[in-house]
Amino acid sequence: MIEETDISKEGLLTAYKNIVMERLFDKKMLNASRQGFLPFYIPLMGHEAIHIGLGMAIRDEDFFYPYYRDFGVLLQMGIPIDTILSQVFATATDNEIGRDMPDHFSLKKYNIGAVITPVAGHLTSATGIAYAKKYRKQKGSVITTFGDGATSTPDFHVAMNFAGVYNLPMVFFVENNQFAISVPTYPSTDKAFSNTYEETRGAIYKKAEAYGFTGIRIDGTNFLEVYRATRQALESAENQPILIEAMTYRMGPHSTADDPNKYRTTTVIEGGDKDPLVVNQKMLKDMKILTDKDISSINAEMDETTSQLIDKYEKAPKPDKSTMMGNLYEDEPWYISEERGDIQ
Amino acid sequence: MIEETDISKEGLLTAYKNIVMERLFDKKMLNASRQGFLPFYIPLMGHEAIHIGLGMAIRDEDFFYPYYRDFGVLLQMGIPIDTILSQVFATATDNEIGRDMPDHFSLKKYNIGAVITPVAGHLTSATGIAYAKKYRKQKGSVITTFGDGATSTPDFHVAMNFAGVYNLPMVFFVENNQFAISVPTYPSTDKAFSNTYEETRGAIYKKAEAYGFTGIRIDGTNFLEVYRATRQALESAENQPILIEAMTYRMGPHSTADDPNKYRTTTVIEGGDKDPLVVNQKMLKDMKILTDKDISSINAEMDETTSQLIDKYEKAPKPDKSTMMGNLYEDEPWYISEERGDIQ
Amino acid sequence: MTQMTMVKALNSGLNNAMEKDDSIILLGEDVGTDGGVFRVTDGLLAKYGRERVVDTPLAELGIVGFGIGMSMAGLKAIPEIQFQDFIYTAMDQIINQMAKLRYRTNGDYTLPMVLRTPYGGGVHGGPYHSQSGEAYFTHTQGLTVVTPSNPYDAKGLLLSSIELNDPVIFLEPKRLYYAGKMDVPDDYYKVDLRKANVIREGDDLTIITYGPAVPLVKSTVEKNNVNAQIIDLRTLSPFDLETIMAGVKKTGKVLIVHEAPKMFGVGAELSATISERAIDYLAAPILRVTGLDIPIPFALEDYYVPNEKRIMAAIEKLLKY
Amino acid sequence: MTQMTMVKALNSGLNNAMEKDDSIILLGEDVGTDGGVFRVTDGLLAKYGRERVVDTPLAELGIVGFGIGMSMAGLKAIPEIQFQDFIYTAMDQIINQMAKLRYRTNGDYTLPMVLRTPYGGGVHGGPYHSQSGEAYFTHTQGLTVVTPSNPYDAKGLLLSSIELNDPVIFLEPKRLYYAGKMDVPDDYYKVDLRKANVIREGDDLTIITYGPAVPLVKSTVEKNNVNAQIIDLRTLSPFDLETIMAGVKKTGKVLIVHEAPKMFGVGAELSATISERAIDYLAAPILRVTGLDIPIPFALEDYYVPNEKRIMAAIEKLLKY
Ligand SMILES: Cc1ncc(C[n+]2csc(CCOP(=O)(O)OP(=O)(O)O)c2C)c(N)n1
Ligand SMILES: Cc1ncc(C[n+]2csc(CCOP(=O)(O)OP(=O)(O)O)c2C)c(N)n1
Ligand SMILES: [Mg+2]
Ligand SMILES: [Mg+2]
Repeated sequence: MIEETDISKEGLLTAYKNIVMERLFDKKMLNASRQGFLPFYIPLMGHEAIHIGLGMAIRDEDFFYPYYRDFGVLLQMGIPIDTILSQVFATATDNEIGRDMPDHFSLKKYNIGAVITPVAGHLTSATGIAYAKKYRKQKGSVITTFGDGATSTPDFHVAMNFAGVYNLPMVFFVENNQFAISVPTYPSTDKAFSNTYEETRGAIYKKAEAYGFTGIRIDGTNFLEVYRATRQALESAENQPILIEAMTYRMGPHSTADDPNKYRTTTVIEGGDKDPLVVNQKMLKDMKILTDKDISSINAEMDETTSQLIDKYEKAPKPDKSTMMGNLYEDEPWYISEERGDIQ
Repeated sequence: MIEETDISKEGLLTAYKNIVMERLFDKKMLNASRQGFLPFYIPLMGHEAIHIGLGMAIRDEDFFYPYYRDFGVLLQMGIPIDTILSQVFATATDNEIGRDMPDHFSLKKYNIGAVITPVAGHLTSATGIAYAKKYRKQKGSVITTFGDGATSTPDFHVAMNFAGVYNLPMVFFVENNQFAISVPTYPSTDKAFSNTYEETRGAIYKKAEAYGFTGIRIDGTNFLEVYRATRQALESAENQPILIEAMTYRMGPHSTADDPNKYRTTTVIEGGDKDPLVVNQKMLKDMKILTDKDISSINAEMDETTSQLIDKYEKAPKPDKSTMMGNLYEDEPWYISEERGDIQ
Repeated sequence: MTQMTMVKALNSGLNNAMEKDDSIILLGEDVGTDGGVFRVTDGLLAKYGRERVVDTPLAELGIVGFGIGMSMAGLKAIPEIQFQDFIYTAMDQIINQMAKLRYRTNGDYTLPMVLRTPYGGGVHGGPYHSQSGEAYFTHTQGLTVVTPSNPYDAKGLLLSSIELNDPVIFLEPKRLYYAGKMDVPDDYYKVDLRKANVIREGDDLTIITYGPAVPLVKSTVEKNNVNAQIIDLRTLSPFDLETIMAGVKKTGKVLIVHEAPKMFGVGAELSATISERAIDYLAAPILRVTGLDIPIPFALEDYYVPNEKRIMAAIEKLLKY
Repeated sequence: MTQMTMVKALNSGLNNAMEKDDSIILLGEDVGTDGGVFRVTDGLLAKYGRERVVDTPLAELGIVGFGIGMSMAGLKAIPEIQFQDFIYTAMDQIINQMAKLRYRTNGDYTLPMVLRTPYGGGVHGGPYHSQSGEAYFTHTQGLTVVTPSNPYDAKGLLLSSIELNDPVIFLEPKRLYYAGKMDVPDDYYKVDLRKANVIREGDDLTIITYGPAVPLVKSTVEKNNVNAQIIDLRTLSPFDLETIMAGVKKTGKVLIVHEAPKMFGVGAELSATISERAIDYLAAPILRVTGLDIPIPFALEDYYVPNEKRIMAAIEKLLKY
């Protein structure tokens, strides 16, 4: 039981608000997607504590290379909500002018890498960024997030190995929600899984040893635990890389394109004991940071805010087709100029 | 000190003869290469005990997927020397009609995979072969060899992970000669290495744990230790995959294309204490299997044999250019037939 | 006969083949329990068990390499790559092992395997769920590259690919997965891999196309009453030279339409081959209408792919020439 | 000015660039202590230290990905792939990250980096030390693909590539690494990436070629007194359309020569582009003389690559047409 903390009451309340906001955004965006306002969306339910803890832990001097399920981290980092939602709704004002999928942020000015769809495709880039930091003798570390499924990829191995060999300021952060899409992370006795192979036989956090550094496993449903472990890792990484495996459960579908009932019986449900929203509400109540009254007023406030924002972005203008040929090369080739004439 | 053994005296003598033969071939082929008879060659010095031990351990029911530095394994396995040398000298009688580089054997009828140049490019194939064995409920295991450098590749990780996940009858056998080409395997205090990065920070045999199975390290300069560990592994692999790291030292250059003096001071020299030829000679003498007289008569015999063979293959006819368009597809496309006319 | 979508036809083909031959193994991410993200392998796990319908870890390199090993050992692997966009970590296995194994061993090892993967646009998936990378494979000596344009061909070409004693890249146009139903035999049948399909006769020009672009070309020609011959290639490499040359010599005007980008793409080889052999028959330049030479932008995919307007502009240019 | 081989010229170029700009980092297998298997990076470790000349583990995926990260962070990475044949495990990084980063982020990230690799035959290295895979890169939107044909261009094009604010695939014809020396300035200079080089004027036909095939084309033309214009492309993508079209319109006959295989190769796009735009200027079919469409056989490499006989046969066919 956490009794005291290194974060102000205000900070804890903000964190809680962001958890609530993330949850509400999630539900409403799934809805928007069902109604056709959003062609694609990546659900967040189950990842809120990880996201908010990460957002709290990352410092100005760190570089963050996220994956596609990290919307909430940006919220807590204080990235303007308009910046975030223009991307998710692929509007004309999006920093990427709607070129990439929802949740594929690219925000260089905030030290955030360009999210890439191919799973783990950013891990070697992240280590290269860490190398640059070390070469330039800059403070801070690079933290990169990815899923449990990603640990099966070539990129995971190669990035971990490079981090070990060059002793890079790297925090590898696994958001272990126990599933890739339908493939579970570990062997399971659950009947629903009995017909599937698992992603890996070794516990993920232990894989760090193969590369000569440390791995730890933490509770990914408790944002304070995530915050503390991550902040400490960001500090220690300046001396040696580290792997963090944060355990949680993907409460929703993988994306708006699949139906989890096909391959599992959901074991963590909304409002249940292990729902991060419930876990952290209870914790903050026990810490006397949050009252029942706060809970309902925050909920009302966030409900209002998120509805208004989604409404605004659903209606926001989309990028014009005249934008689509630009910025492939700095110096545009002749055939690109010619093809501008083909856009009709 | 080994006092008694499960192998007949005759078997031990054959093994010793093959070690000598391998060493003599190696020296003579390097020579042939310097004189231009062999465009390319991959030196074996330092790997003899591994090769002969492996060749003794592999059973008829096993499948062997070698890498490019495994000439000697084939010798000991009893593959006809003519089959081996036709490949190395790329003659018209080569099973591959000279299409691949020296030491890139392909011998399906002996349950030997097709050696591939890209480092570790055969590892996932090897696991697929193991899967087929398991699916068909066939006896035996698949053993695949590769170098220390190969453990840095994507393929190593992916193949190890698949082997763990499907619990395949796989023996991963690392011939750790402490170098990739110029890059050492582990951090070294030797001054000659102080300017290089190392391939890995974790000990190779321990990497197996990341995949949920066992890794062991053995002395790769002692052919009996290699034989015993490998045979046992081939048996136990039917229940669970295993990784063996056999320690030795690459006494020569990486290939006929490089000069090791550029990047290291050779620490294991011919005739020295750690030279596998010396190690095993001494061991067999201590075991009273081998006398000084045997040593010199075997040497003379092998010198004669290898010289004659090399002489024969240096002069053997090369494949005719009329062969070169065949066997790309089973059913030859029109453009291949047309291009036959272009060969002049 | 059953009315089937392309997905159903492919599923039916896999089922027929697996029933007949227990050496066939399917493998890939989510092909088992989930039945494939596009449902092509739906129901096959239940019928054939987890030894033959293998859910794999998230590693395309492994999916391909594992399949190669199975086929080297006498099985017949049918790996699935969830989206063609994700195939590139397996490129080394495809180019260096799969495509070259027969040649470099002079047939000591052969490699009957079919690597299936959905490609092209249609799901508004942005730069990484919409790629048309066929040119990477057609340029790789040793591969056979096949792509169907309708449910009947999909099943028949898949079964022929499975019977081939060489590696096949089987590209499934996801745009057409659910684009319509068609009468498809429930039983085993084959469509010749080495024969292009003249899906429409015509005299004024020859349009060469394949896969996802075929229905668009057909509807454009029909709607605008163009007197065009349409050739659906079916197999991109090695392509059916004879049918193409017969068409070109007859009409003297050629339009190539595909969804993949133009530069150094499949259309370039078709154009080069034709003009190399029949320049004196050509009454007009060979034109190409293709996807744009940019990554596929998420919000603007519809402007990226060829459309009726662009095809008609090219046809009119050719007719007037 | 010093008489330099291509290897020396490249080494000199890297040295000039690193001297000027401490954000440049070289990385790759054996590039440091060993100085590169072909010695292109010889001596640079001693001069610039192990932080800037980085020996890497054996993982091409990592070499490229690591380089991308460095360049994203404001450094300028120059990764080396030891042989182009080994680049394919990095294809996902090249196609999906390197080539698309600027476009998909609309320039939020740009990626100045030069990926160097030796390609083509010349060392009798069989199927895996001799490949000419340029078509895989030219077909990838977002990449600039450059290949020099002599020591002077090698250095000048390399320095221009290093200055470019976009990713470059720099293909070094290993056949020409030590094929001869040439006067090369010791100082920094550049050769325009977007300009092809007309290395010989002529009236009867235009031969378009690049990289390893250039000296062969030149000597063949000279030896046989052919009145041919020769264009050395230098940059394969985006290629210099203007120079090509000027040549074609002048001579009306075109031969394309490259060492890479023909089918779906670089020559196909050149041929298609030309015939699309200038069919009425063409007095003969556009011909291609290329490597054969098979993997490179170890023992018979010399029969694989284009040679004088094959080039002259094509020239004669064109001249007679
Ligand atoms: C290389 C690659 N293969 C397949 C996919 C399709 N895909 C998208 S997400 C995903 C599962 C990823 O699981 P995990 O890494 O655990 O992350 P999670 O989505 O659970 O957060 C798959 C297979 C992809 N995007 N990239
Ligand atoms: C993918 C790939 N990259 C680079 C090379 C070039 N190369 C050939 S062998 C080698 C070193 C391999 O070292 P190791 O695995 O330790 O085996 P060893 O040669 O020492 O037996 C390298 C870098 C290659 N063949 N394949
Ligand atoms: Mg997951
Ligand atoms: Mg080694």
